[in-house]
Amino acid sequence: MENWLPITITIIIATIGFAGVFSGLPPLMGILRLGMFWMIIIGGVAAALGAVNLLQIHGIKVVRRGSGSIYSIILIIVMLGTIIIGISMSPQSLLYRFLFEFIFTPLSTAIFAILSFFIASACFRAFRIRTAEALVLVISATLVMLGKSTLGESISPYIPKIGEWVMNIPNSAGSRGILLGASLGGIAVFLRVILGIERGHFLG
Amino acid sequence: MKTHHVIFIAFGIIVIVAMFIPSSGKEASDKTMAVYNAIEKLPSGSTILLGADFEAANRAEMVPQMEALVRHIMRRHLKIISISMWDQGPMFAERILRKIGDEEGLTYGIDYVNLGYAAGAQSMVRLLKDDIKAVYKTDFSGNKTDDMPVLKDIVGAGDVSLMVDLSDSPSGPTTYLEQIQSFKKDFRLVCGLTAASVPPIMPYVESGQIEGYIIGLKGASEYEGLIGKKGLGTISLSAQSVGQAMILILILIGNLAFLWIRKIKGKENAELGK
Amino acid sequence: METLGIWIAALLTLAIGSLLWRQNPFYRLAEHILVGFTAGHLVVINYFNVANFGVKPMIKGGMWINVVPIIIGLLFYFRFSKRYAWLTRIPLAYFFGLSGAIGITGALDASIRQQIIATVKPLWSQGLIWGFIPALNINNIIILFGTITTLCYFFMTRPHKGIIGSSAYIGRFFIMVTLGARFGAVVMSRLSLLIDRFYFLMHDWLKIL
Amino acid sequence: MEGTQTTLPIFVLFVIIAGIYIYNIIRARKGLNVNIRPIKGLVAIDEAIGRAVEMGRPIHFTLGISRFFSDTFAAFAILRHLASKCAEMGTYPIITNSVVTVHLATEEIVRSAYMASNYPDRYRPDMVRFIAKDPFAYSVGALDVMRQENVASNIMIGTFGSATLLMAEGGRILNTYQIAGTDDLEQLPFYFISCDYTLIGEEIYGAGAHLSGDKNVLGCLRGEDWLKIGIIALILTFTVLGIIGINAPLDWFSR
Repeated sequence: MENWLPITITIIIATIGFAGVFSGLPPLMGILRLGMFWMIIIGGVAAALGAVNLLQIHGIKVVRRGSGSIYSIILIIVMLGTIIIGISMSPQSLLYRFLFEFIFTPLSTAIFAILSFFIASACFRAFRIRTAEALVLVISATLVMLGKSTLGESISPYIPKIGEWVMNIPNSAGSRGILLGASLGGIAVFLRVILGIERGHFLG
Repeated sequence: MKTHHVIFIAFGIIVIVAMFIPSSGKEASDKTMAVYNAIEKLPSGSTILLGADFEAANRAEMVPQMEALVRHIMRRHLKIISISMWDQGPMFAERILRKIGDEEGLTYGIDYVNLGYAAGAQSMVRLLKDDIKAVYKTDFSGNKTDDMPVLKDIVGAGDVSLMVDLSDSPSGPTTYLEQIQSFKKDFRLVCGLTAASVPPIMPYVESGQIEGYIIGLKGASEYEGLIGKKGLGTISLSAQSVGQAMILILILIGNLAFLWIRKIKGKENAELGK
Repeated sequence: METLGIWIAALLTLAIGSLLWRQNPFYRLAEHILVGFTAGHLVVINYFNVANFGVKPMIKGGMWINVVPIIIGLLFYFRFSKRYAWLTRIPLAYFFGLSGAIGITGALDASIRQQIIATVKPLWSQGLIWGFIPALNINNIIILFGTITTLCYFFMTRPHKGIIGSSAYIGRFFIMVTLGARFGAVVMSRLSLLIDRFYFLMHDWLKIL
Repeated sequence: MEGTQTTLPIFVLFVIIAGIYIYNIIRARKGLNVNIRPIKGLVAIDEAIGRAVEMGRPIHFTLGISRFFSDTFAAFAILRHLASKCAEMGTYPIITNSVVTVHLATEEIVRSAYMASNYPDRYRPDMVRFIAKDPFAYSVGALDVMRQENVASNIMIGTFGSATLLMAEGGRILNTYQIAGTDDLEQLPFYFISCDYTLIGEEIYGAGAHLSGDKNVLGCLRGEDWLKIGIIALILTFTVLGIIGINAPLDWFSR
């Protein structure tokens, strides 16, 4: 039961999906549309998994009273507070919008913003142009950056054009090769799943 | 105080100082013009599908773009149906649509609607292609979509005149292409993207699947120039330039220092970065 | 209210920024608030989706079939039980089966077929140089050449020798151009966020800009 | 339902792709020897272990925030290789994790690698540590561990999402010898600029399959190479046909 049931479900649903899309038969399409709608509900119901998981991890930390359990308490309070305010007052309410705009948004922007400092530091300390490849990478990055800034325009009117060209032509070519490879790889993973030989995708 | 602290402080100060340098927008690039023209040339009364597929973390790039695009669309009195594949986007869509909608004198539910978020990503979009109301039983505020005037003429997302996708990752436009355009070849897509997600979607632009894109704050500033409304995009231009120049200078100095150290201390120590 | 919000936002921004000095309690506090809110927000938004799309049509419209996806979704929560953890495989199986079929049928066209078609382009432009030399369309040639050599680099089961070897060598340079473009683009993105935060601190909070 | 079903070329494409994969998986499972091309990053991993042994300092390994998926299994194979080498050479590996299920699996891998080696007594439970779930919290925490333990080398197979740079640059500040690999191409440039060796994209699958000998993955890699050759051949054929003025096959394919 543990092993054959999930695989069987995957195979049945995938078969209906492929048959529906490739044949376009109305009864199959009807089932498929219902299946797609169910995904929205399943995804919605599953969304609280992350919260329950956090509650578990940090709950244990609080119970054990280890170092930093104060942060865990704060995390749990914030999480439950958000849920209670959001559900009882709706996300359009003034209080929720206040929390979203003045607490959540600045925090999440700031955490990404400080990455620019780490980029600056990495460029100085780590970015050694030892090989021709690294040189190509730097030149490409330079042209793309200058091409999209007023600095590049003021050095020469051709720089934005060259930057655009690097982005449009060689980058498209390389990205397309990568994209084709990745799409084929994705199909391979899926086939291994429906053949029941991909390990571990049911463990995550 | 270590080397990286010195770099952090120097970098921070230079970017802050650069923000005081006044900046003005330059002419728009071809791709930005393509987005502008796509919206400009739509016949009046057309409906636009607006994707708010970004997270709060990337609001710096996405919100100026969204404001400029929504203002342009609303000035032309085109209808907007806003959707989102991720949970944080609708919060911004709601605020911006309502604000600019009020300024332009449009009515919610008749001229524009924010349908909000639905889980399911790819399958959600595939279902949306044929039937919007099959996905969204209600809008983001909980109003029933059944008798909403803005949704009267549009059955599926594939029927809209144009989609404008504001996305902070390549997966946004890719999903709409794979799930809608693959089955409806006349589905037109233009995007507003964070700078970081432009290179990976370039193959789709080169092939013509995506008609045009706005790139990051620079693109937002160009668009602000086109519609004549200054915002963060334009204000940020000089700081953006100086910051990028600083990054390039740091790469250069780092490498020169590396060569210099290697010269005086011998190769071994330099490899270890000492 | 607005002023209070700006003060809170500014202090939280600075708390995150303090990581640049080193790991400290302010940073950890801010970080935990962020993680808590992110998880909470996801629950809130999805709660209304499930309620409006699933439960209300069920209770008011008699769409009792909606009970099935809700139960399937709830099976996910058995992962917290040791004994019944295997039940989470049922929703996962559903998920893999459907998103696989939907994802692949979509990707086959947009990400494989259209990409192949777009690579096949005329290698010559219209007209001749000096009346007799055909003008090559350099951009189309680079696209063709770059796509093929990049694919060659990712050959895993063939040694990089001979023609595959030289193609793969060139392909690596195309990959480097791509990575360079991505690096440059990410720098621009992150800088934008930094500028946004600085602008907030100086314009909205300190009002010096 | 108009516009819902796909066209014949798409169906043909699907049948060919699936057929080639299935054929190659069957061949590989029946014992066909699939050779993976030499991957420089694998040699570099041995160098990293050597460096740690020489300096008498530990070596750090992480899978990033990857959950159980293909890249995780490639990383597991590399970790198993690393753990047995460490056991033999007497250096101390530290593995930090951000996903609970992956954490449990890595614990088991390291323990069994030590038990299978000649020095099972060298195993210690604190080699594998759980840090935090959030990528940023994890990166900061893992860097703290690396600093306290004074690690010599840092091997990262998997992505950290947006925190990649934080982790890679942090390791650089600590002067570690860094090797990284991921199939997340958004984050790859950061590994490339801050690490000594980088495994690009599918190279990690190749490396993993080479070390673990997983027949299914090997078969898929072989099939993937066939398909890449097929795509290249298709592009070249259409181009040549276009030059001599025959457009019918491309028109059929674009239908």
